Amino acid sequence: MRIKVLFFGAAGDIVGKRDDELDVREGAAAKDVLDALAARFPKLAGHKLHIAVDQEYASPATAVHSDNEIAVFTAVSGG
Amino acid sequence: MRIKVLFFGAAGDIVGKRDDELDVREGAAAKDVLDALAARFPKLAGHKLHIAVDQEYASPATAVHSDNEIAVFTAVSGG
Amino acid sequence: MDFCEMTTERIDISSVARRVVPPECGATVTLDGYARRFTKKDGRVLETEHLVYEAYPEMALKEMQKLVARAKAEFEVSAVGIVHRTGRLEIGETSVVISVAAPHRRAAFAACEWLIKELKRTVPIWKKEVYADGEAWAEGESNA
Amino acid sequence: MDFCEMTTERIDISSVARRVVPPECGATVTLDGYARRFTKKDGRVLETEHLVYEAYPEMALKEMQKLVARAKAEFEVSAVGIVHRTGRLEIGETSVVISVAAPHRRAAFAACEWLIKELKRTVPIWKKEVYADGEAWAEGESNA
Repeated sequence: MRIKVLFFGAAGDIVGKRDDELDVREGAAAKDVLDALAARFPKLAGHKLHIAVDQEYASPATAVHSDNEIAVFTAVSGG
Repeated sequence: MRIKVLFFGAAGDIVGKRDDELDVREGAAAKDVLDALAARFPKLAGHKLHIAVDQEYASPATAVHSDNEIAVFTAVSGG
Repeated sequence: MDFCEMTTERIDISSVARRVVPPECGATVTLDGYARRFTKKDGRVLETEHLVYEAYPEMALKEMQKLVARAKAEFEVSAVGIVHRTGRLEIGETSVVISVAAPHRRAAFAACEWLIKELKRTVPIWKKEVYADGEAWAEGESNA
Repeated sequence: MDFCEMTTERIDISSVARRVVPPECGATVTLDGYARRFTKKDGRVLETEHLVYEAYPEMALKEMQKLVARAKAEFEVSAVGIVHRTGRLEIGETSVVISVAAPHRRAAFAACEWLIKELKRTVPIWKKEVYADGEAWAEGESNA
């Protein structure tokens, strides 16, 4: 299935865009999305990445679906 | 010697004025001033009083002189 | 950079907080104290109509300045501002603002909390609560 | 009474602090965070020229609202307001204001300190420091 991924903060600068489309298998989990991104954007590998599914922090096992809003970002630094 | 005493807060309401003159012996201490006030204004007796000499908190033994600025007041409650 | 002031005018919180912004700092903690309408006393709830703050002004400023000096000696803070209002205050109006700027916010929180505790204990200012049917001087939190 | 907001405009501290004044309260504690000019990094002192804050806005608001709910459950506080600015900020301009009103000031201090710590840890907002000769995303204080 094809999913859309949003990038924020350093992650956006590293991949050079603020969103991208990605193909992952049906029933993929958050961890699979991160692995697919690391393969596609090797420079992401050195960073600790967070993934949110539908605007909630997701664990590696969280299932993702094509209609989810998926976001990937480095450690937050607001305040 | 004659000293002038300023009153603040509840102490001022109890004595009914914001300052007064008082006769105490030469070389009197802060404690003597409080004793003289308690004798003159019996209603002060039920209150814990503080005394300041020249705008500094004084201990009972602090010497007072006729040219000191002496102030008597109940527990502070600002803020 | 530090300042202690007494005023009979309304206190604007921003104007206190924004006066303590040194370039090495990243955070300012501000305590804003104001009159509450309802006070518990002897098991009753009293409704305050307004307040009157009286000060021994020269000594109050000296005591505030001592607190600022002690705060800067005991906490890692860069700048402290204290403004206390006196005279008549309506319910909800700010009576005191204490702002503390520090390189690290932990020290700013600790110093600001210490300053308001000490101010209530040592600075010669007195609060009178005026009710519909009377008035009373507030009792201090603890004795100097 | 509680509120969480994002803005690209200047934040006025008073307008945040004075929105959280319930009648049972007597104190509001406000944290005012702002850009510092000098930052230590890898043994060097970098001079920041300006900052750019980026947010994941919908999720940031949700995370702020969760923090407010947790603060009200865990501390004896009556009202919480959080406003975070995004976009370009000059040095010294306020990036975040957190105000907490409580019947007793101790809880207001504790909740405000907890809120800024958690906000920096969990709310999806990122700070980019822009120097004369480059730029860098700030590293978070800790991981969510």
